[in-house]
Amino acid sequence: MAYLQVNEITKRFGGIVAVDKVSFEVNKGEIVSIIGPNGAGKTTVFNMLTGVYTIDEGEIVFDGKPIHNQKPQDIVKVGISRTFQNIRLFYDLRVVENVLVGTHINTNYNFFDSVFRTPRFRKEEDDKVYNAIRILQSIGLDNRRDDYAQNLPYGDQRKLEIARAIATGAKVLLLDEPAAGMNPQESAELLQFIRSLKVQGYTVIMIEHDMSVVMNISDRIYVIDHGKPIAKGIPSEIANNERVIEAYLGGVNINA
Amino acid sequence: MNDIKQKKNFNIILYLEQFIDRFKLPLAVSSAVLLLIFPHLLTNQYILTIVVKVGIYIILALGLNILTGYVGLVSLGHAGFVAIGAYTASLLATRLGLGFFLSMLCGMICAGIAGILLGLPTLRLSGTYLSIVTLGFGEIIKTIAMNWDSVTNGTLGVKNIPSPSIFGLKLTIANGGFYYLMLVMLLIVTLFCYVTYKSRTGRAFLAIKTDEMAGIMMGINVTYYKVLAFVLSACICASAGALYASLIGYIDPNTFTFDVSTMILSIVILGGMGTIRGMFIGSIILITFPELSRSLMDYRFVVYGLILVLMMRFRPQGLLGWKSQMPYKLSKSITRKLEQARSDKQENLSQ
Amino acid sequence: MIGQQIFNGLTLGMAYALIAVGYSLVFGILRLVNFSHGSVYAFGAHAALLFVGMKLGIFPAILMSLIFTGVLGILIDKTALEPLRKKKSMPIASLITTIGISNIIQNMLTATFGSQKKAFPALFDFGVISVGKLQISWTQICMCIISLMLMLVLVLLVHKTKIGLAMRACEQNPKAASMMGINVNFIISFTFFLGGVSAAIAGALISGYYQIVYPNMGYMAGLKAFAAAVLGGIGSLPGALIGGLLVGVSESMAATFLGSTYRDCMAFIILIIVLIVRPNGLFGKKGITKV
Amino acid sequence: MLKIENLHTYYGNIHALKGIDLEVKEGEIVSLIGSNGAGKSTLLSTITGVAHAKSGSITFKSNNITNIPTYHIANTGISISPEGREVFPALTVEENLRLGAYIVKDKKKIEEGYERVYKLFPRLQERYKQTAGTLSGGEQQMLAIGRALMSNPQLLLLDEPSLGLAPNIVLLIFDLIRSINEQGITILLIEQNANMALSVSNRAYVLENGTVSMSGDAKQIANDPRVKKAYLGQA
Amino acid sequence: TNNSATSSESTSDSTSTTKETESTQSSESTETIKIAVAAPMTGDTAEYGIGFTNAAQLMADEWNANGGVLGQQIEIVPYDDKNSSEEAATIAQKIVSEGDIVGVIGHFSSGVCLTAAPIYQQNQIIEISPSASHPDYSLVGDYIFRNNTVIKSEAAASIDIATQDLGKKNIGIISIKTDWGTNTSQVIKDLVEQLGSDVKVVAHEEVVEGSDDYSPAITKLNEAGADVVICAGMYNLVAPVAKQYKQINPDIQIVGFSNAYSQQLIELGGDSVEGVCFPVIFFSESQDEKIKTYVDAFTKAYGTAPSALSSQAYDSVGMLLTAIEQAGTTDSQQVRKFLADLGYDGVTGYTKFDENGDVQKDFIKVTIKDGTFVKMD
Ligand SMILES: Nc1ncnc2c1ncn2[C@@H]1O[C@H](COP(=O)(O)OP(=O)(O)OP(=O)(O)O)[C@@H](O)[C@H]1O
Ligand SMILES: Nc1ncnc2c1ncn2[C@@H]1O[C@H](COP(=O)(O)OP(=O)(O)OP(=O)(O)O)[C@@H](O)[C@H]1O
Ligand SMILES: [Mg+2]
Ligand SMILES: [Mg+2]
Repeated sequence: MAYLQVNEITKRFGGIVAVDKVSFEVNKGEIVSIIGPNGAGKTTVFNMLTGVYTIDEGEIVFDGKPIHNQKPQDIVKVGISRTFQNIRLFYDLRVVENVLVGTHINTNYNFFDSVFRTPRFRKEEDDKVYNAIRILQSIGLDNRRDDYAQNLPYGDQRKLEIARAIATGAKVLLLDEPAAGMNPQESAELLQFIRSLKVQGYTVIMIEHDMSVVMNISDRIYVIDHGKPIAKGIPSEIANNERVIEAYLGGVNINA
Repeated sequence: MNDIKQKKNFNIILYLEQFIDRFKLPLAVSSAVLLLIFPHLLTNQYILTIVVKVGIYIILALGLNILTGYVGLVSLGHAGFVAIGAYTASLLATRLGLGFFLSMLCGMICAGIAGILLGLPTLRLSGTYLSIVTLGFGEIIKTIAMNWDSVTNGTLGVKNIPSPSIFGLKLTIANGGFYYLMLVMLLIVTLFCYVTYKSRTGRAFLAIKTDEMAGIMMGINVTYYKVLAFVLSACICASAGALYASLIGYIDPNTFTFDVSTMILSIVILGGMGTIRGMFIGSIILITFPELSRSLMDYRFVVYGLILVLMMRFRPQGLLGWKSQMPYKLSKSITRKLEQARSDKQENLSQ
Repeated sequence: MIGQQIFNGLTLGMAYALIAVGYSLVFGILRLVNFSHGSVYAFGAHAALLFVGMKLGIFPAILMSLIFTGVLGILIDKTALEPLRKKKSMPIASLITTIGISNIIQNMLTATFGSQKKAFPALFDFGVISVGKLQISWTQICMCIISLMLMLVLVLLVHKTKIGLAMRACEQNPKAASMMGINVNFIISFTFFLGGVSAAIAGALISGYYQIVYPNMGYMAGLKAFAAAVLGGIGSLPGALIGGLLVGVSESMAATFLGSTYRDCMAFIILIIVLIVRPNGLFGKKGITKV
Repeated sequence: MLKIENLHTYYGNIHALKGIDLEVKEGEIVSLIGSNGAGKSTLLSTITGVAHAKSGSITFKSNNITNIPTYHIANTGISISPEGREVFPALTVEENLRLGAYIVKDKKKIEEGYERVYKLFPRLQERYKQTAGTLSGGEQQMLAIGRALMSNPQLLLLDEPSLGLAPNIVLLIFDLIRSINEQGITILLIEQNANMALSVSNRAYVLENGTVSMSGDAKQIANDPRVKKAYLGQA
Repeated sequence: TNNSATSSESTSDSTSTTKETESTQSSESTETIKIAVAAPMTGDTAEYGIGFTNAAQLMADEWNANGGVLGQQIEIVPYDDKNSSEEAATIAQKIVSEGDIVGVIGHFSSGVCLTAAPIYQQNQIIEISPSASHPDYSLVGDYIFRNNTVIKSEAAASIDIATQDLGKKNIGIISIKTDWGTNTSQVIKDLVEQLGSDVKVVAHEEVVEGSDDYSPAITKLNEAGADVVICAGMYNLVAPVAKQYKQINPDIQIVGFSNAYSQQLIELGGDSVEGVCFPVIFFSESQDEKIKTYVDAFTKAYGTAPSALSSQAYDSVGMLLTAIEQAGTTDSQQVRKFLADLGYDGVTGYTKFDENGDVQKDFIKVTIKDGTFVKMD
């Protein structure tokens, strides 16, 4: 069985069926993209995976265990973390503190330790800060460590979201339009970074409309439209799939 | 022109912070000495009472600050927790003859339980909806105090609440003991808040305040932390309530009106919510002002209202409500480790 | 007796609803709990008293008080709240400001009128109608009719007119609203004017009913009306009406079966129960947060 | 038509615009490119009065509109599809569009506006009763653009209109830009998708760190090696 | 205490210079004798505190016109306690710390008095409350006096009016939920029980401040068949209750207490308060010459007739000053002794403190007729 297995999940909002029997699977260490027209239900799929929305039908199995009935904070603990389509940082906190919040679930001291500043507290806290700084270094945000998240330019904010997601210790990262608002040059840099994540053993599921990113990086691609799956395959197949071209790509020529 | 001014402003805060940081020790020692000898410098009982009152309100504000300043839940009913602390402690003291510290502890436990009872069902509520529920909580507690005659003595209140005593020594305003008691409690609460904020609990609080959903996605158990904040906040306010009851020596339901709740909230906001320093300045201003302005008579609270309005207008973030401009403090061991990593890397490169 | 008590409760509830409307109006546009509203209500009642004392005749006097109180509303916004909006300060700063304003208004009233209760002339004093054992005074009937009319006018204004649409837009996103050509500050001031006017109507009607005015009259009534507004779903005008009536009746019932001393917390108990079941009040829209 | 001279804007002590000179002539499409944080959105905010210009001037059709209140902007004939979409989340799609035409008095014109937008984005017509906050990211973007069209503007400011849109819709948007320009609407366009932007534009400005580092004919800019390297992702 | 001397140093310095130029009779270090009036000057009950202050000032002015006391002028210093225990405790500390205040007239409600009194007692400052009625108050200590009857005697007088003068048997009680109201209603119930005869309390309803709607309570009293209602509240309760009650039962008889005795009762209640009766120890329409001059002076100075409580404050100041004069010093120990033994004939009748510091007074029964207060016959 695949690492992450999604079986025919469905979500309805009133009369709208936002996600209609969508299934897919992701293997360990893969980069899988989900694409589709606007309003196809991609973000909704992420919301279901992370427990933000309860699913109406279907099941989600991760690492052999069903997770679709769990609370969002527990799903993070299982090892799935995400970024948001509309950036949601802790704007009043510094960059490094944002990442430290990400380490929250891996911090193993209790309230008592923190009040009495036990050695365990000091050690754990030092470890986490060090860890956070290393993550920032790897994503190229180390020089902005002391800034407040609010003052970062858009692109850096996206990076910080990814850093924060990594800090949770999750092995599966869900990235919702990570390249949105970046110019081609910046997207190219991001592409490199995501590749390096793969090398480090992360599994990435990505929603993205920028085909230069999607086609270059994905191991496999799933396409949904109006909540329904319409195609799946490796980038070159998708780029030439009639239905996908009609519903999504239009006349855009893809150099996959 | 304007922009230069702002630049300067910006620097002043940084300079101030650097200054305080550099002279931490002498500043701490001198203020400690000042605080310790204070009652001997000036033994006017009235002024000492006001000072103690200021201290009690600082504790109250520190308590509310956890909930409002950190977790971002605005409570308009903290008088309820104060009342629970004050009533429990003073009833135990007057009826069962329990000592001050034990009865205060019981008051804190009761308030903590009330905090859970209020916090749990209201988790789903946000913003105004939560505020009004806390307001209602305060009013309900008051009504209970007023009507549960057999226990609370109703509108007649609890009289002759004894002063706290340690080893048989009565701590009163007159002998300065009460002042030192307040000082010790204030110190404990301040330190407690400080260590809590500088830990993952504090970060979780702030995360929930800025973006609850994002916080959940970081694995923060929002339920736990919200309820924790309620409980901590309630306990701290209850301890101040107990202290307060034994200062005044008499409580009745009208001691704990909505005005008390708004007073605590005003201190938090005026001082600068989410800061510890702000609670001190806020309390000093808002508690001493009505005393200093007794001569205004009828217009006293008109002017008080004006002060609130004007302070908010010119410093809406609170008097001391700035964000630290100092770099994030790293402990020595981390700096060392980072240095180490850097030099390792360079070695690797050079090899 | 129950019938009479329910009816008493409905009248009282109408009074709360009248005050609650003011909270809802301002909240509906600024997402701000205007704590000065209770004092503005007291101001409205005192203004009416003052103008009645000038022998203008009762209705011109009330009209004058409506205008003055409406202007007070604008003044509050312009002097204290608009500067805060300009600075994009946290909402809680505005809340504290309104508490400060409430202090100012109430204590100014005390300083000028004295704290004592003063007599207010009865309005619509056409006697009492008996329906079976039920005794209904004309004052009560008129109060209900006027409240309902006021509510209807406001609902139509907010939901059917262009200025109402602009009001809702300002609440949602003031920045975008101004890009669309809406003068946000004008709309907000207008809302405060409406809030003031509704407070003055409430002040005159309720004072005319109980024939009493005093500076502190808005305190408890204000808190309960606020509870009523939230109960109904703050920002929703029909919600304010239903919330007010619910609070009024439950208070009356509590006073009958538990004793009058419990009535003050009745509003809040009902409120808490409703909010636990429906976190956005009876008519409140669910906050839209799409992730 | 729009002329900006030596414009300076600050956010507190951050100097975001450091003396911008820029001109948009009637009937043109002018695009503005630049990396993250260059100040592109700030320029639009300053034109619309959302951000405050410390010095410099903005003239539109020979009227000085520097720092005029934002709500006057719509009346002068400028409309904007802002960064971050800025829809009215709890209002319906239809109400959002209605607000776009707030300054339009003529009922018939408003009806025409609806028709035009719905024809352009059938998705919006399908969802005309849905509250805007629950729309998907791309749907919201369509709504923001549609709303900006409702007031029949003379000058249209578009801040990253293609952000978050599917590739086919992006094409549609650029077709749209071209076609409404042909109908006589002047356009100032900000895009990260610089290739596309430059291909539809007459002229372009490159913003770097709050200053104009380059300007000129769009084709010329597109062929500049530095631009190619920094913004077009081509070596 | 010697500590407080530091704080008052500056004042004593400046006054000592003026002292030499003016009268040198006094052996005190201050130029004026200060009497504090501590009562609510702001808030819901501000009218009472202001009434106290006015009455005290009037008395002080009269003495000052005759050369003051001990050759010094008398100064009334008002302190606002907002009728809150919290404030009162602070104020008591402040008064104690001032060091030059010879006595306190106040505070207003019993609960508040009970908070402040121990502080005065500890510091040996005389307190005379013109309004406290709770029995515990005067027990705080020997420096604590009241110029008001204790609840019990007044309640007995009210019951007497209801049962004897009005001849009713079914008593309803409506009381305000404050320390005073709760106590009073309890006392009424006890007394009625002791009466034993066929008189009974048919219903008791408590109401809270902050709402003007008394209809639920009234409906219940009416259902219970009360034919007379004893209303334990001030004028601001009696007037609306009378109004709302008479709408559903025009024949109801209402009996109040002396603190309802105020011109405002008539202004507020209008026709509805016709026939309301209550016992008072001060009656402003009295033909007594002394009272007449007092009422005239008060009305001239402040525009309204004095209320019963204000008049008790007026007499309280008189008693304190007389005691000072008799003692020949402002030393509080001495003054206290003379005050305790004093027999004072004031506008509120002849006053003599008993061993607790309480007073016994004769009641006059008053009712409202044609919009004025008249003695009942
Ligand atoms: N809470 C909600 N209530 C009602 N409708 C919703 C809600 N959330 C999403 N929808 C609808 O469900 C559909 C799918 O939305 P979703 O956000 O998943 O789209 P998407 O594929 O991420 O699109 P985009 O690429 O534009 O972000 C949309 O039509 C949207 O309007
Ligand atoms: N509200 C604000 N407060 C403070 N600084 C701001 C604010 N908005 C923008 N800035 C700063 O001003 C500068 C210019 O920002 P602007 O948003 O105009 O850039 P942009 O060119 O639109 O970038 P992007 O491509 O990311 O949208 C940046 O350094 C940014 O950090
Ligand atoms: Mg999406
Ligand atoms: Mg931008």
